[in-house]
Amino acid sequence: MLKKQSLPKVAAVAAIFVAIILWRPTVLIYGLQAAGLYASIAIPMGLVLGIVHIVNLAHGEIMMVAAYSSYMLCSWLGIDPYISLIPVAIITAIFGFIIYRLTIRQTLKAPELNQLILTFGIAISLTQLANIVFTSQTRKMSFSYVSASMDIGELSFGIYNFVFLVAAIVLAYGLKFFLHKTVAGKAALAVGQNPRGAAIVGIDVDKTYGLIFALACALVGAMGAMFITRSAVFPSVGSPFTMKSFCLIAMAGIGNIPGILGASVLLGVSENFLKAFRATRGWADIVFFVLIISVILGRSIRGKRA
Amino acid sequence: MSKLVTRELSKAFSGLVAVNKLSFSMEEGEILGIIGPNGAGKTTFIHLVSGILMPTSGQIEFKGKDITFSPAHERSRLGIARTYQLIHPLENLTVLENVMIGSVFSRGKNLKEARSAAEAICAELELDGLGRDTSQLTILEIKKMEIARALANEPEVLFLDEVMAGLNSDETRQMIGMVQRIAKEKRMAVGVVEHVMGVIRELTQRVIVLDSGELIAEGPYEEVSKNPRVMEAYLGGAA
Amino acid sequence: MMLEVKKLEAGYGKLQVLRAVDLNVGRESVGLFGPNGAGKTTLINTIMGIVEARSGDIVLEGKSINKLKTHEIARAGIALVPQERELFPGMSVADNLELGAAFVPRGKAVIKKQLEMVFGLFPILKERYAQLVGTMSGGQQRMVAIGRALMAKPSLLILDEPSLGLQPSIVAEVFERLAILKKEVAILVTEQNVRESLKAIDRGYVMENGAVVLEDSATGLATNPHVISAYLGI
Amino acid sequence: MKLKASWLAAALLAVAAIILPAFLGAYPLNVARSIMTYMALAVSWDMLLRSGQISFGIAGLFGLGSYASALAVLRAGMSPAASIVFAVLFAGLVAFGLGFAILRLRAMYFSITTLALMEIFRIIMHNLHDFSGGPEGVVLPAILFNGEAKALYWICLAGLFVTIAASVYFEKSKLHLALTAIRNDEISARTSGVNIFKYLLIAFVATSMLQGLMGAIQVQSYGFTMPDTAFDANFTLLPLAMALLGGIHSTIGPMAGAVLLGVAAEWLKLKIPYGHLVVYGLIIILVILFMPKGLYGLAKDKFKKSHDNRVKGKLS
Repeated sequence: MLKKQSLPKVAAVAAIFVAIILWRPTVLIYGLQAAGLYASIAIPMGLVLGIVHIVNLAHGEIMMVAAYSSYMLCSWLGIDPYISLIPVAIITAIFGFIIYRLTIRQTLKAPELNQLILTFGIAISLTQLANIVFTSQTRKMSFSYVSASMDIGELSFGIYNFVFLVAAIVLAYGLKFFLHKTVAGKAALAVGQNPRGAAIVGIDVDKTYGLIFALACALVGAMGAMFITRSAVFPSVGSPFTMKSFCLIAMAGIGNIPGILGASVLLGVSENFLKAFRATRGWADIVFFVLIISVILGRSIRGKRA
Repeated sequence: MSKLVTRELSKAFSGLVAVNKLSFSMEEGEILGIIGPNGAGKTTFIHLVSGILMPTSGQIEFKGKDITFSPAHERSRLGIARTYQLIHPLENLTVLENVMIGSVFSRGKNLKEARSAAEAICAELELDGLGRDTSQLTILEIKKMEIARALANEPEVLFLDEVMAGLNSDETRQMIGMVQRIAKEKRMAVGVVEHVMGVIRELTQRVIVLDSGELIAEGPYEEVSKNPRVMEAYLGGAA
Repeated sequence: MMLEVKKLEAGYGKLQVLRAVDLNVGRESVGLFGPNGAGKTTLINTIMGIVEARSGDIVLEGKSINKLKTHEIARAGIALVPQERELFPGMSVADNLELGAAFVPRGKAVIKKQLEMVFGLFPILKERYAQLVGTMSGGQQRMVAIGRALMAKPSLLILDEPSLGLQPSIVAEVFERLAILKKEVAILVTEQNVRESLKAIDRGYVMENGAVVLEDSATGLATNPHVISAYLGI
Repeated sequence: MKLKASWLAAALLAVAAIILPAFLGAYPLNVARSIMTYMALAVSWDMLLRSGQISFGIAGLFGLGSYASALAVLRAGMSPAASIVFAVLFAGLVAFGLGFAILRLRAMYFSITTLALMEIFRIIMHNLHDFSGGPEGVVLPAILFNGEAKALYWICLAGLFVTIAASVYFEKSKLHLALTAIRNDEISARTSGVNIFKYLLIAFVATSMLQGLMGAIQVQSYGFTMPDTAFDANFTLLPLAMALLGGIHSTIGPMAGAVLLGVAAEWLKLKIPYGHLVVYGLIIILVILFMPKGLYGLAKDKFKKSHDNRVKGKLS
């Protein structure tokens, strides 16, 4: 499904990748691993943005809630995160559905300002509640399987984090299948493209919004449960992911879920590229913001011309 | 010299031609009717002339000056004003402020001058209660406010896009009288889009008829309404 | 009686559009005429639950649907072909048609039969089955919209200005199809193109300024000077 | 009559604010300074909001002002007073440059971009070790007025007065017409002769300068700064909550909200050491759901209704 104009671009990106692999294979390896994490968290947000048309600024905080839930299940009951991700996803789905019904639904017809500020308020409340309940202390669990590594020639690297890349690919193509091949998914897609048209053919738009929001919360909840195998948990752990997710979606274009994967790879690899040098290590975080601002601006200017 | 001239003006939206090679002119003191069936391109045409949309091709001249690609606020300053088919009151401003805005930004008046100019215009249109929010107005009052706002620009060319829609017959009559008086006193060129043909017949000296973005007839209403192409545009293929 | 509209009033904010509208549709094809701004689309949107009724009643096959939401009205058996078509542009013809029937309880056999009927009416849809609707021409999209509405085997089909923005040759085609359809389903159609649509209707109403001012048979309307004057003010 | 009364009340309040230090000790003055800083940020945030653009980058401009002022003293040897002026101009210049790019954006794109800009500023300060002191930040050789609490109170009050004056000017001048028109309906505004970009730029630059001003005053009053305090997200969150609670699209609303929430926050800080900010989050949610006009808007509606009723009573 490649368009002709995008061929040179694809070739250029491929050439850069080959060059990087030959020169510093770890940049690509860790870049892809980071991309997996970014994408798997961004994709559920992209689903909500594409269908409910809400920028959920509390997205990362839902993940944080899931991470704490999974942490508690693991530290109290000794349940492995890969098992607890199912109950955790159910918890966040219900939690998300309640949030939708009680708050977001009331602002769907209000100006966008209200939705942005509302979800911003939800994000703050959740972070601060976590602060009250868990204090700002960071919590980390260790799991033996995380240290799995692989040797290729002289190169040795951790392979565990590829789990997130796999999860991202499963999410992206799973959702694509759901949205394009199942009736419920097609209905959701229809609601996203034209809510009035959907109502006319008998689709309950309000219910669809609620269910999609809950589904997205379940997915990011599952990711949150897995997240504790990789990183420490603290109350504000989710907030950077909200912004990164939004930016990745904006880069891919709203509604283009597999595109989020591509954008994440671009971001992950460029970040790790900078991290590979001592002099530029601290600047790795900025890549992201520079990338995102240029993409948003580029899009808006092109939008103006069209 | 004509106030406003368009030459071969066209606008296409991703392939769909909404306005197609439209050439016409408007003269000082004239009330011109712009009619045509739903979807004929009348509102798109006004958007093009007022600078809300930019044309795909063609040319627009205002008093001999080329304004084809001037931004909307500059055209407003030059002297082109309009109202909107779907009413656009500025909800968080009072009625007086709504009217003042044209004086302030198009004519560069200070607030005090603009206020008295706006009051004068509103008095002329018999619109009072100027400190009210726009949400408290009746439909007739909103329509009057929209016209007052356009007049505060002190335009030489004014477009009224369905200002009679939603008014009852008394209100319509009042509005017709008002538009005629304004056009005469201020020596403006007024373009009127209306679907109620009684209004067009009473109000205008000349009409242009659009169908699928093309100008299909031009002349006094009585003449145009007997034109078979016009009948066909409105009523469908020959009976 | 298929649809009864009784003393219906509706509007937007301060603007009252419908004034005590009475209208009936039996097992027949009914036209709704009147100049732009007369309230035809508002009437249809009120029947469909998109605009809220202020007073009056709407009855479908003996049951009041006044308080139902749009999707419930669709499931109750009214299919609408809106003026703006309201299709799903990023989806294929197949998906658009499928969604037309997916949420109305009708059974697989019925859906299959309806699909055949839609393909019979508009063969081009069969050819373009996999094409994205957003890439099709206005006339083809209009056919998809009519097809989508028919998929649910509605008891009442409402069409709002089906000829809008179409070339004359396609307009004639659309009305030929409607003339066939009226044997199968009750139809309510608004139209500016009076003459063309008179071929496809049994009876019609004329609206002006939010009220019904005239009701007559198709042949009666064709010769009624009031219809012409409503449009051209002659 | 009514107008004169409100001017008189404002003057009285101003005098009260000026003589306040005579009755307060160092700790309450410190609290008052923090409230005034948030108040100025809330008012300035609202000034841009009147055009419909929501900025999530208040802390960015605030931190930029802090750093500009601190570094002007440390690296260019400016006097503290001059460095404050420099910081204001610098923030204005940066906003002017950025404005050409980001004021084309609307709604969520604008908001998220301002948030991202704040992060960029923070990361830059974090990484320019030799110039900005890196993550540890910078310490100034001296605090303004030798840390005299009353003097610091007055300079902060001065910053607040400048902000309020600017906001009142925004409300009373033609900027009010332009910004409200842009917020309500850009198309209508354009055809009434409003140059949208020009007025957005004016509002963006002016509010950025005010935020930079408060940042500069802050850094000169405390004598040190680092990326995590200068760009603390609270400088975005608190003003936003204050303005929403008090009532947006006005000067008085954000001020009232700042007093209420500022005092409440001091009290809560003692009760709940961790997470007292949850109150801010909940207030934002509740205000959006149940009181989108804020307290000032609510009071105005009440007043109008009782006024209308009185007028009606007279007529009947």
